[in-house]
Amino acid sequence: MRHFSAVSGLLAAAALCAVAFAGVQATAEPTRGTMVVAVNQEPQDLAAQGTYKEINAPGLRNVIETLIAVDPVSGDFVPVLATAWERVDGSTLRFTIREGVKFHDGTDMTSEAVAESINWVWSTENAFTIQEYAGPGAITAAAMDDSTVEVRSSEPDPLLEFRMSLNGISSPAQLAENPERHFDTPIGTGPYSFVEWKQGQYWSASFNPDWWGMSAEEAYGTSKPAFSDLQFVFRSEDAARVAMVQSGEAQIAMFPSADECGRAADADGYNCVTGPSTTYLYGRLDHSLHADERLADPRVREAIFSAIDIAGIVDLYGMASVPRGQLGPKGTIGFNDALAPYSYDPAHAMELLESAKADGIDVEGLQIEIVGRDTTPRIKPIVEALGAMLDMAGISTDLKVQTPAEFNPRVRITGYSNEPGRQMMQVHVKQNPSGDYGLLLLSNYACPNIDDPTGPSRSSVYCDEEFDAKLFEALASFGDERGERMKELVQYVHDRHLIVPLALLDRGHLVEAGLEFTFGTDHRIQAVYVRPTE
Amino acid sequence: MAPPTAMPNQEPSQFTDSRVTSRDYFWAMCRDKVTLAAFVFLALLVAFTVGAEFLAPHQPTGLNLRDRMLPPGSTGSSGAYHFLGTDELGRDLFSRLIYGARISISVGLLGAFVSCVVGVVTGLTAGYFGGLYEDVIMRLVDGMLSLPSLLVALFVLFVLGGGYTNLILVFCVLHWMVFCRLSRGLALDARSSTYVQAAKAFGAPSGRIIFRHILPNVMAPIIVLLTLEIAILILSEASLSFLGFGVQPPDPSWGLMIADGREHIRSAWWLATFPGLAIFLTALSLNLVANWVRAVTDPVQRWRWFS
Amino acid sequence: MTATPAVSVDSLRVEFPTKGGSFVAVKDVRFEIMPGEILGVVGESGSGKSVTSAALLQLTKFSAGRVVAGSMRLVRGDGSIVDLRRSDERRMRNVRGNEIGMIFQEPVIALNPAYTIGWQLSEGLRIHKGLSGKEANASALELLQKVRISNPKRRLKQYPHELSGGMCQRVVIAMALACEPRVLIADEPTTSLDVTVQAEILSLIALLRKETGAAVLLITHDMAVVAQMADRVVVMYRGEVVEEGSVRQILHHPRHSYTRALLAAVPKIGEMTGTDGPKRMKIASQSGKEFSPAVASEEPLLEVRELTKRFPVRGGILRRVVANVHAVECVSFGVNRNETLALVGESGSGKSTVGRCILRLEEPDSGELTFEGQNLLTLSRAGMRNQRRHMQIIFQDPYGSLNPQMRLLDQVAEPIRNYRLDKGTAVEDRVASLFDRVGMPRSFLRRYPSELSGGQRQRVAIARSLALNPKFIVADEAVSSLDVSIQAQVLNLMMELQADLGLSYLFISHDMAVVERVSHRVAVMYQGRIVEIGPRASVFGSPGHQYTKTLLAAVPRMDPDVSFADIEVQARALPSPIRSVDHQPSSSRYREILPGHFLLRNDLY
Amino acid sequence: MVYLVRRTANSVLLLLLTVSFVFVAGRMIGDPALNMLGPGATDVALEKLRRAAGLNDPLWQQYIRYVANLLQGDFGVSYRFGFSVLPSEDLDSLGQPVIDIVLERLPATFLLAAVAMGIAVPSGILMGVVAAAKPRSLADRVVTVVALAGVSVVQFWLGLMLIVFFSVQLGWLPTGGYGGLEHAILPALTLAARPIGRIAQIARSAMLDEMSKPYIVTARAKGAHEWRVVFLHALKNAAVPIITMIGDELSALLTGAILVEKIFAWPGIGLLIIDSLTRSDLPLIQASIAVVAALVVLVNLLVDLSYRIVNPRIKLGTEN
Repeated sequence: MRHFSAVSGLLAAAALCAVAFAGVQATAEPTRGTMVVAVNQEPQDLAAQGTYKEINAPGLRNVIETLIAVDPVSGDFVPVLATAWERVDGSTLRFTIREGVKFHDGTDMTSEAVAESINWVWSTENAFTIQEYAGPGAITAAAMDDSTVEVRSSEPDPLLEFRMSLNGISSPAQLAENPERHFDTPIGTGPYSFVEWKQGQYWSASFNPDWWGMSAEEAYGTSKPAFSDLQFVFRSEDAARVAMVQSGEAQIAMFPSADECGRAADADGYNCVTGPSTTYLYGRLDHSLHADERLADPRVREAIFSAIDIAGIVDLYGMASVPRGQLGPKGTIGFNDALAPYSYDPAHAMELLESAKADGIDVEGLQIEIVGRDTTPRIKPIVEALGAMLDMAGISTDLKVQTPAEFNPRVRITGYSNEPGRQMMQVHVKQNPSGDYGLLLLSNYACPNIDDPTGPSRSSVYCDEEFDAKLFEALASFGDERGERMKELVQYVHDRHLIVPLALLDRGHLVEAGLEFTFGTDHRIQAVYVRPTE
Repeated sequence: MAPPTAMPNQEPSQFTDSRVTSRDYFWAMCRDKVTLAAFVFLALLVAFTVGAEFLAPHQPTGLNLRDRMLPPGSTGSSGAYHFLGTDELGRDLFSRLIYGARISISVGLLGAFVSCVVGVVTGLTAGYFGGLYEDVIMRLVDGMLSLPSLLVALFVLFVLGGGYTNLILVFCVLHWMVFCRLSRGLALDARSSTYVQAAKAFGAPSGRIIFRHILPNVMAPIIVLLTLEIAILILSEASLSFLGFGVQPPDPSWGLMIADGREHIRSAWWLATFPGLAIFLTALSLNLVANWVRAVTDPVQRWRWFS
Repeated sequence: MTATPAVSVDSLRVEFPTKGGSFVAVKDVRFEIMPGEILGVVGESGSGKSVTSAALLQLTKFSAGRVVAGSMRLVRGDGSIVDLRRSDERRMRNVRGNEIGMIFQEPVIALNPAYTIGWQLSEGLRIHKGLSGKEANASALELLQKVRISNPKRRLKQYPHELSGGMCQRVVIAMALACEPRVLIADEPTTSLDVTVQAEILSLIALLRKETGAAVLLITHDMAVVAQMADRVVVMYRGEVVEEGSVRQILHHPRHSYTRALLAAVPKIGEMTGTDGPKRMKIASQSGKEFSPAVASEEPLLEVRELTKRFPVRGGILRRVVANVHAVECVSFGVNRNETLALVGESGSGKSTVGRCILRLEEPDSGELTFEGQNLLTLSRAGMRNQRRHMQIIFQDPYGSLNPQMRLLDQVAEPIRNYRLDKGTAVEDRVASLFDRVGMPRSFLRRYPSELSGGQRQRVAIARSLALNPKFIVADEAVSSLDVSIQAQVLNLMMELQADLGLSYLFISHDMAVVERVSHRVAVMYQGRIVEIGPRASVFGSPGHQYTKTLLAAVPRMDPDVSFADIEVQARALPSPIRSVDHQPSSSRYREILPGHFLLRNDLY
Repeated sequence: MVYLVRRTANSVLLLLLTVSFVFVAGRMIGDPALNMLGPGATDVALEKLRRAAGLNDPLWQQYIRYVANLLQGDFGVSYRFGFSVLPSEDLDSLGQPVIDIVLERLPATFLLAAVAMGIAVPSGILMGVVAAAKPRSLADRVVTVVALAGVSVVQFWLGLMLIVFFSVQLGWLPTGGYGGLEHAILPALTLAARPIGRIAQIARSAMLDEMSKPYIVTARAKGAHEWRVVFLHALKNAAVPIITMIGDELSALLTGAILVEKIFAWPGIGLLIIDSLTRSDLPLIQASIAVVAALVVLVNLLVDLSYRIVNPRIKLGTEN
């Protein structure tokens, strides 16, 4: 493999010389061959809407770009395909579109094209999975003039900028001519254009010499692509991805275990680059709906929480930090500084259980089912550790790691409403890229509404009208007021022991030595941020 | 019709045709070091499996996050000695191997044994009685045998969900045919053999002929197959557990332990290596024993073992 | 006779390693064979005769046997003399097939089933003479013509399984002759063949000896074969040569007691001429008791009428019956009380099937079986089970008919237990007395079959069949697999039991000489039918059917003056017993040629 | 011919039963629509998919439709490839036909099976023959233990060990993935362990059987060299059980390479099956199992036919 990349590197170098003699912008051309990235799973599809969720389509942002993006360091929005944007009102944003940008199919990125693309992605008719980040209203876009696009939400939406950082802009010409190909042949504006998707193996893209970023001086365009080609190789085995970097077959491996990341420091040939992510690990304990009534007792819930050594879990998971008694990291709008991590106190847990028992609650009969989905990384030791912890506090458990086929229906109210009263703690990994508590509270704590097809809180097991009322007020508010309201709600759910935050996950990648890797906008792997060290 | 005057190279078996006693078997085994080692290994394994509570130095489940992934031969924070090190939850690997043996081996034993009973009963009766009954049974057996068994097991477990009981159930459903086919063939041979004809002529009822006359005479190949099947099922258990369709955590099955350890194959090599070795040695020992039983009960080559 | 023998063996000793140390299979054997001479080596199983021949070609080493002493000198084609014992493998390969040819006991399995006859025939030529494929093929054809095989050209392309046993033996002989060896070893060349085929093969060997002038080492257990074939005879017993001499000398003036005993134990065809009933063998009976064989009564016990048994052949997509093997076709006979009816015939004649049908071990397709006035075929399962008490069977194979996993006591006791005739220790007592009856020591009661010799096993089998006090016993080739001396003892035992207990036998056998000795009446079977039936003296004395005549002519006689080369046995391919489904054979019609002596009138050919 | 017709008819029936079983069993679990789109999918998207895929119809209707399509060679379209979201309700135009997906994966599996068998068959036969030539000799013991080790090893574990040693430590071979022959070596070696062992075992015992048969003595008595006796005379007769075993192992390779393909990320049919299981892509599961079962049937048929070539005694069925 090494051998081959060397060969293609030579070829690239030769091409470079030729170009240099031709006297064209030689310095902008990629100097390296193929960058192979070992990713943990094959995308479900490569549709433009997939840019919102890296887990679905790793690397897609190299092909399809968004209007704006979140700076990984400052957390601010930065321009990408839009050069400027402004709030018209609570429900409207106006974007100024970058000029001279072309899609990979050669068509121009006009304001109409952008509007059409946005409408496609957010269409409630299409009901793409991006709807999980939909706001209170329906999003539509319209071209105002050649360089201006207005995006409007049917309800006031404080997070509209965030939502616009999610949606990829792809060629509307493709949608018109060849709509099926939209899902497996992405046509965007990015530094790399899509080449092929070998199912079961990899998908690849090659450098786009017409990329607008080659001449643009602002946004992430300041950094130029160093590789002529990208290849995203699907390896579900963790060890296999690590081995690919170790053997030089891949330049980057996603999601190494903490151990492997730790070993990278001592190893020749590769390093581990870590950075914070917006991903969190939590245990969702059944509450109001279809739950065993014993779980309604606050002492039982607190006992369960106290029995869990969260620091231990974080240590076990590795590359993670202990959450401060809440699901979001510091800096999130609504972060409650007053909260401390849930304390680990098995003795206290036992006392609480004793007291509950004294009140006639059948504590002995309690058996918490701890369930994880087998596609979640490192889920087995986590589930086993949780089980052991509860066992040590005298709470019996039933551990399960299930396939998505078994697990998924049990997550959603429509699925689990068939089950008898449960006493289950589901262990999930979720992302909150918005930097705001709103979505997080809505999806995890609001009453799930079976009848609302696009309702975002379908995976909640908590239903509390008082909380919901406050939440919707908070969601509609802006600025500091928003932060305060959220803070209060965070405290509210914390005290009720609804969801135990287990870890805030860091993100790490193994990177071949000699490459300098920085997390791209929105923490994505973007080839423009991978550069050979001098 | 002709006197069986032996060809020269069969002659020796005639000379040693006196009865082989259990003592002969014992000495034949002792002379064969490899088989002896296999027997000793299996005996130890059984002892550990039965007496896991007394012989395992530590609890197989639980949690000790301070002593995570200690290498073999380390001493934990509480002073406990970990012969084979600890796993990522700080549990003693050796103890888990011992308790894991209980699960892996009981899956293999139960699965193989139940399949054996079902298969042998149907096979012997089908071979002995013949007719439509045999046709139906053998059609079923041939059909099921031509199915890709791992795949079907995978699919059935995918539908039913994994777990100890389901695993054994699936193994029985997918493995009885092997015994059935073998014992049907043996019964077919035996049916036309003279001693069965004789038993028939002397008024023995069918049940007695099948289970008192035929069964003891065909026991050797069945035992060989049973031993091999135990090994095969232990391996299958490992595969299915590895894919997440087998035994569920926190039960320490060997397959699961490899699956858990593979993520740390480089940082904590012992996690995947020892369970893998345990399965390998168990399967190897079972195979060696089966091989030996086959050799010493085979009329053509047994003489070599007693000379 | 030239001065130098083609082969001379001296002080030969062959050992095999066993768990109890070395087993000496052959010791101190010496003999010589002159060119053009046939040396007969005769002996019972375990006498070391086959090992001796294998040792000559150093084939024993492939089965761990070691030639530990002696010399085996061979005169080679170029006149040089080599000691085969001291020859290396390379030289041995040159000798094998090239200078010494070998013919084997079971021709069908001595040929490689995976190659054509032509390939196997020419292999020796390709190895030793370096012939090309074409030349070798031509020679192969020539060889097949030499052994007088029918349709030789076609045979070249056929596989062994497509040929009958006799034809296979011709091929094996042709193979042995391929390189024109100076010595031919024939190891029991006809033992597995039917008697008519045996005659053909033996006369072929005799003829070829004349044609090629090769020295022949003929190994056999059959005294009569030796008598008619050999020039000189070596008698072996337990690995040693007990006597050597010219064939006449051995036959007429045996010196060694073993030779004498052996000769006495052989039933000789024709020696019963002039007697009516059976006669005991002239050997010392084991119990020491003298007896005179039973005289048959006139009272019928078993009546078989138009018995027919066909085995279906299935085929086609739906596995329908597409043809039938007509195993037994319209067979009728009766057996009287205290009588022995012999059923003789060659392999495939259906004689065993008749026996098994009578006991309903095989369900007959049609016919009538009357036993003591009871129609057996209309009996229910339970009824039949009850009847089986009175009808028993002794099988050919004493190794197979006893369950190797059960003690002898339990095996003999089993019928008693099955019918609940006795209980507890009474069963054991009864078994013990049965053991006494068949001359088995009681100490064997708790042993297993593998600890017994063939003769002992057959005695136990007889004891078991007597356990229920039957009136009628089917003896299906009951003595065929026993050595002659043992055979004589068992025959005497059977006759004695008949005299004492009033048994009736259906004595199924292929051996005309034995049949002549033991039976009151004889039925000859051919192609599933009885072609001739009548009193023994009448059938043997004046055979009426062509087949019976052929059969009798083919039996080797204990007479060196009758050479096989002179016997004209016409070879006839057996018509296939497989017939289409709608084939309806005519029923058997007989004509009485002498009192009680019937001949089949149907045309079978 | 008659035999072939009967075998094929039986096989087709068996395949149909298998597919039906998979179909019915597959519908008994979970909600295919939800599994396809994931727990984050909206109910609108789910409902749309259910409607389009006919998942709301009674099971028997779905089954009849399925079988009817199947008989025309139409296995349906994948739930997975092409859409996780539903732009139109015309599924056939959107989804990739599952049979195409499965067939696309076959070459990879074939390549792997071919390389593995290419390693296993010659070495297994050679080992078995060498062992049988001198029973209980040192060579025999070594072969026996090596062969038993081959069948006793846990395949995926062996694969892991090979990766660690050859790819990571020594860096000689790629860790996995699909490409040239060098990619196939490690997975093929892993897969070959078991067939080597089993072929060596069966070759040994079949050769032992054959070597004790009378025709071997005949061949020796003809003066044939021992290698001629072993390789020309005995081996051809021992071929039937060996071929049977090769057939069995080939079937196992075609179907049982799931774990090895997963470990080495080899995009064969095994990986496809495990992927389609995790994603509950029922049409794909059905098609893969059907294709794999068909392959097994085909292998068995080929094995049967080859018997006839090596062994003239064997007639297929009882035609006459």
